Amino acid sequence: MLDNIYQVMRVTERIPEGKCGATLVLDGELPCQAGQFVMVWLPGVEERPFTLVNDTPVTLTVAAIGPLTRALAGLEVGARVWLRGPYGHGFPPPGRRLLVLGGGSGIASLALLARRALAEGAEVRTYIGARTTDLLMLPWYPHWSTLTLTTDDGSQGIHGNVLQAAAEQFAWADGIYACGPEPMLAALARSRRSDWPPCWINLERVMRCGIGVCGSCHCGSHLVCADGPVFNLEQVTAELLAPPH
Amino acid sequence: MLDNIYQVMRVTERIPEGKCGATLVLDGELPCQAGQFVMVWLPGVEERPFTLVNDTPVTLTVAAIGPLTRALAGLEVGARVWLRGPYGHGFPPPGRRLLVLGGGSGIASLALLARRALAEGAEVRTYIGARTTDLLMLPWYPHWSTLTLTTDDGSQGIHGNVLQAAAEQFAWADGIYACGPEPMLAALARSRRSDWPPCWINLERVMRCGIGVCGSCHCGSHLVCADGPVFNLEQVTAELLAPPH
Amino acid sequence: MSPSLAVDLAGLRLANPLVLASGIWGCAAETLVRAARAGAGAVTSKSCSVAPRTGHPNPTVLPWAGGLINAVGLANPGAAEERLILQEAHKSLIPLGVSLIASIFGSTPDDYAEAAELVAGAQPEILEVNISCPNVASEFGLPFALEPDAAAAVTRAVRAAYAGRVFIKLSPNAVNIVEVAAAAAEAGADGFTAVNTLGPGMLIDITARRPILSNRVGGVSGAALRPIALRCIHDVTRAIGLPVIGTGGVDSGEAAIQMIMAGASAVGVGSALLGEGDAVFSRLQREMLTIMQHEGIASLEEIRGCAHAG
Amino acid sequence: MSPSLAVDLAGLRLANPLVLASGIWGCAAETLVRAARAGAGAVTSKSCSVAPRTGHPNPTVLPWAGGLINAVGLANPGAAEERLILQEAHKSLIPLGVSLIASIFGSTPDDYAEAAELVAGAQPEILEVNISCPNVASEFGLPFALEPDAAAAVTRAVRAAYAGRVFIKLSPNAVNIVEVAAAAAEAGADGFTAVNTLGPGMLIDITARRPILSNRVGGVSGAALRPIALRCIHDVTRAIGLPVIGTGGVDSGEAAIQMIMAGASAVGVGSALLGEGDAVFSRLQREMLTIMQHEGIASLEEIRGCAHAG
Ligand SMILES: Cc1cc2nc3c(=O)[nH]c(=O)nc-3n(C[C@H](O)[C@H](O)[C@H](O)COP(=O)(O)OP(=O)(O)OC[C@H]3O[C@@H](n4cnc5c(N)ncnc54)[C@H](O)[C@@H]3O)c2cc1C
Ligand SMILES: Cc1cc2nc3c(=O)[nH]c(=O)nc-3n(C[C@H](O)[C@H](O)[C@H](O)COP(=O)(O)OP(=O)(O)OC[C@H]3O[C@@H](n4cnc5c(N)ncnc54)[C@H](O)[C@@H]3O)c2cc1C
Ligand SMILES: Cc1cc2nc3c(=O)[nH]c(=O)nc-3n(C[C@H](O)[C@H](O)[C@H](O)COP(=O)(O)O)c2cc1C
Ligand SMILES: Cc1cc2nc3c(=O)[nH]c(=O)nc-3n(C[C@H](O)[C@H](O)[C@H](O)COP(=O)(O)O)c2cc1C
Ligand code: FES
Ligand code: FES
Repeated sequence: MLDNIYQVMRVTERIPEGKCGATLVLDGELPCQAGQFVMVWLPGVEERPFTLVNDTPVTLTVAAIGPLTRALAGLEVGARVWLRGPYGHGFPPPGRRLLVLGGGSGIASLALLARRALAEGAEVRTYIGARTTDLLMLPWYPHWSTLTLTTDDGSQGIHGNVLQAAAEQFAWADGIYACGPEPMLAALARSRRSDWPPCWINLERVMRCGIGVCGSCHCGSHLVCADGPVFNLEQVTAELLAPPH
Repeated sequence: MLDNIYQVMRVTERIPEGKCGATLVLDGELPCQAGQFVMVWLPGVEERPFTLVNDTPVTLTVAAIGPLTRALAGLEVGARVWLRGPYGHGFPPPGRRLLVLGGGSGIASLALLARRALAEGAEVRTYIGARTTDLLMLPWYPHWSTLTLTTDDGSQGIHGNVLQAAAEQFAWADGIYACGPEPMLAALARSRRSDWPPCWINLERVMRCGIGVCGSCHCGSHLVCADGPVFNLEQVTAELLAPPH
Repeated sequence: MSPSLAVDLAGLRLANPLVLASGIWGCAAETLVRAARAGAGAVTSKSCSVAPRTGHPNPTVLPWAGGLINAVGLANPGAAEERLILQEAHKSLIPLGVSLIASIFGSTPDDYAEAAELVAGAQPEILEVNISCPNVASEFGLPFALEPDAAAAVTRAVRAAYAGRVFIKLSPNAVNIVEVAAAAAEAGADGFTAVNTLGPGMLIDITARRPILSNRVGGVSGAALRPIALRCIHDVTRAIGLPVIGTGGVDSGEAAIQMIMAGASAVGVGSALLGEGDAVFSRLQREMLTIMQHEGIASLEEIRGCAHAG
Repeated sequence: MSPSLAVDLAGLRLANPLVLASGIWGCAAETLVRAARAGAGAVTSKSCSVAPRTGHPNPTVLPWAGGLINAVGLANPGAAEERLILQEAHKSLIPLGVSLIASIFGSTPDDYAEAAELVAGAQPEILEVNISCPNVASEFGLPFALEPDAAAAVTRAVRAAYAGRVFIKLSPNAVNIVEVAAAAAEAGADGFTAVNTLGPGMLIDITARRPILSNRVGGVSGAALRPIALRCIHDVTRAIGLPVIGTGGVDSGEAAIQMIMAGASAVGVGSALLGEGDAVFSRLQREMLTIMQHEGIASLEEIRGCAHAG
């Protein structure tokens, strides 16, 4: 019996992401659904969940905000990364017209969805927002199809937030896919109208086990790691709109 | 994870075997090679190895010589028996002319071999020996094809032992299959001639684990449970002829 | 007549013996209630202490071939905050008829007593006193559950501070678990949860060349623990006439029945939520009923402790 | 250059670190030699006592989901007879360059000393002193390995009676294994085998409604034991500068390397013979070499105890 807890992979390419962090291409494969995640461990540092931006080869996009993410984003080509997973449930098969809305590093969780949908001939309209230009992630990604950038300070793209910028596309899409800071998702939940197409969102929580045991990632009665991280907006509207306790 | 250590079966039929014991037909199946065995447990009594006389339905022939075998042989229809296995390596596929030699309860280990060979159209000549009539086991078995009985006291069949009685058949057979008391097997090893066909024997040893771990069933460097209980006579000739220590 | 899964646990009636074990799911009211709705007969909250704790850094919980290994380090929001969680949970559990077990721990007997007083306001049906966590040894020294006197001291302090049912959570790592349990019984325990995690154990990643858990070691749970847990429950219930929540590696109806036969009154389920989530509760109920039907067992009381004989 | 598996064990050179563990196969000279030919670097005989013992009735050894559970009850032909077996084995082992480890046990320190003297004639390279069998508690009380003083008393007695290398076999069930090992080291041990079986544990058959083993309980070995064994080896080797044969659940080259990284000098293999027989030795060697090549490890010495750091 092998434990086989982690797979070890090496960085084969490092793509800087403005001031935010980096995208790391690794030398392994982890077949997954778009939206699934891996637990990434750097020995002596930490272990945290990260979306699979691609599964063949495994690709991670990392926003450097704390110890692990700074260490990861600073890795050189050839360095090793330890992964377990993929875990969780990804997005359901998309339709023909995807509206993709991402804020901050959240956009990473939508990349594989967009890539695969595009390869199937779907149309993808992507809106990525950030506070400033330097904090935009994955703007270079070739599979967004049409891409609109927004910045809170107007330093690049449309001045304002993603929801405002994409407002006119809600009627066009046959599926809305969103990820980003929780206030953005709460705003989406608040503005939800009955004539919108289905809305799928990707939640983030602090995780310990990643496999539905410890409970630390709960969002109401949902476990983000095991029931999500992808949820239908209706499933979690109550939690998104509840005051934090 | 289930342990599933034992399968529990019920006795559906009990066939007395003279003064020796009984043959028990159980209500379960345990697909096996002829010559494989099971560990049979009666809670509160003991656990010991027994050859599978048949696998569909599981059938055991028990010589009542000690606590477990007496308890087993006395079971009524409906009683429960606990089994784990099948274990060990059985006989290689036989040829067309089988010479089957059994002494005492050893004959049980040759029954399934004979049955299957007969069903394939092979000819089986069986010699079963015992000290007296009362100790003959499985003489009623319908798959011996031709059967010759021997008793040491001449109370039934040929007066004398199995090896003497079968002497003329060694040239006829394309495979010799023997099981019985170790002195009988040692005699076979001693009389072995280079023009005989391959000889296969079934050894018995006191067993604890039945699965090649504890070492208690060793015969020289062989483990009867895991390497046998069926051996080619050449493999174990040295051990059969060695003085016991 | 179809068999009944109902059991009596220290005077409480549980619709079925399955208890969500402490530290699995139980950090929030909503997840405790979800486990109850999914079929747990009782649910246990994550252990809390007087002072909030952040626990150990990751990796803290890992799956391995034999189950789980964890060193969460008793992360909890503190007993005062926990009381609010327990109160919220209790509101929803009462109409479901599912009992609430509140787990506490501390660093001294007085500390335990204070935690007990803090959660008492939520009126849990059982107060579970975790004296057996192997993952905080570097901070607190060896668990109280390893020593009869230490176990008795904690039990006595909690007993004095708290009027309700007190269950002491025992460790499979005690050299003589019966002596520990006897001391706690003498000091006023109403029952036991047996057992907490085993070890501690260590996992080493050969490419990283180091222990995986940030705490180096962690408690072993799941299938690997089951035979040890069965022995503990058998020995404790054979020696002492108090009810036991038999916990450790239960992942099938067969294993749950084994726990009852070993002498348990109820059966804790933790690691088995891995992979399957709270669906485990209905599956285990189904499997237990199938076994009972097949073996002609009408009630669990009928077989409780039957493995003591012979 | 291809990596080397050779190790030094208390001044002995083993061609590879794999050691046949006591009680597996080792009741006969022929099976010990067979394990050596199959690729063990050293082989350990079944523990023997001054007086012969028949052991417990069956069932005594059972496979379960996490490995094996056994209560053989130290069946052995007695130390005088065992000496003959050891002598016969030694004759064949010497030309193979494989070391012989003779295991003894007893009921008192003097009894151990007498067993040591009896097997000394066979001149085993190592005398292994089994003070940690959990399966004879009803007869002998708790194993000596659970208590530093008891472990020291046995070690001292054997040390006085026996001039060669003395390894003390430790128990994973000690509350503080480092204290036990330190006491034995102080009393003259040359090294340790860590660990013996865990628990004891119990299996219950739900249709028979009773424990399966005739002894009710038995020691747990195999995969379920591995994380506990790793922690024990890590802790003992980090604290004490004596060589350890790391034993418990090794069933892959990866697990063997984990043992070395935890600090072991050699690696015991027991339960893993289940299913695979002595082919396990060549498989484990191959797997270790593959890992070493892949990870750029030239010798096991290079990684021994590397998990202590960090
Ligand atoms: C399913 C899932 C997928 C994720 N995918 C990605 C990804 O692809 N790329 C990426 O960069 N990040 C992703 N994250 C978030 C990532 O796990 C965190 O960025 C990471 O935990 C930060 O680790 P750290 O050790 O660097 O910083 P920490 O020290 O852990 O955190 C720094 C700060 O961020 C806060 N924080 C940490 N984690 C979170 C969180 N999940 N939500 C809100 N605040 C938090 C902390 O409280 C602290 O203030 C994902 C999270 C989840 C749950
Ligand atoms: C592979 C294998 C297949 C077997 N198949 C059958 C079978 O089909 N039918 C059957 O009746 N028996 C069979 N046996 C033998 C059977 O296991 C023994 O008869 C049984 O162990 C006796 O158990 P007991 O508890 O009744 O008596 P015990 O008290 O164990 O034994 C009674 C007496 O027999 C001796 N004895 C026990 N076992 C053996 C043995 N294996 N060899 C020599 N002497 C022994 C004891 O020393 C004692 O003197 C088989 C044995 C093996 C190894
Ligand atoms: C991730 C995790 C966290 C745990 N936290 C606690 C805890 O806070 N308090 C406690 O008493 N037991 C805790 N335990 C132990 C469990 O309650 C239970 O006793 C143990 O896991 C054995 O049961 P199992 O094999 O069904 O998981 C924890 C176990 C796990 C796996
Ligand atoms: C069937 C069996 C018999 C054993 N007998 C002995 C023994 O006589 N003396 C001893 O020191 N250890 C004995 N052990 C323990 C092993 O030597 C070893 O320490 C333990 O099984 C852990 O290693 P493993 O997981 O590789 O089996 C026995 C183990 C088994 C499974
Ligand atoms: S991270 Fe443990 S349950 Fe989700
Ligand atoms: S009976 Fe245990 S090795 Fe054969």
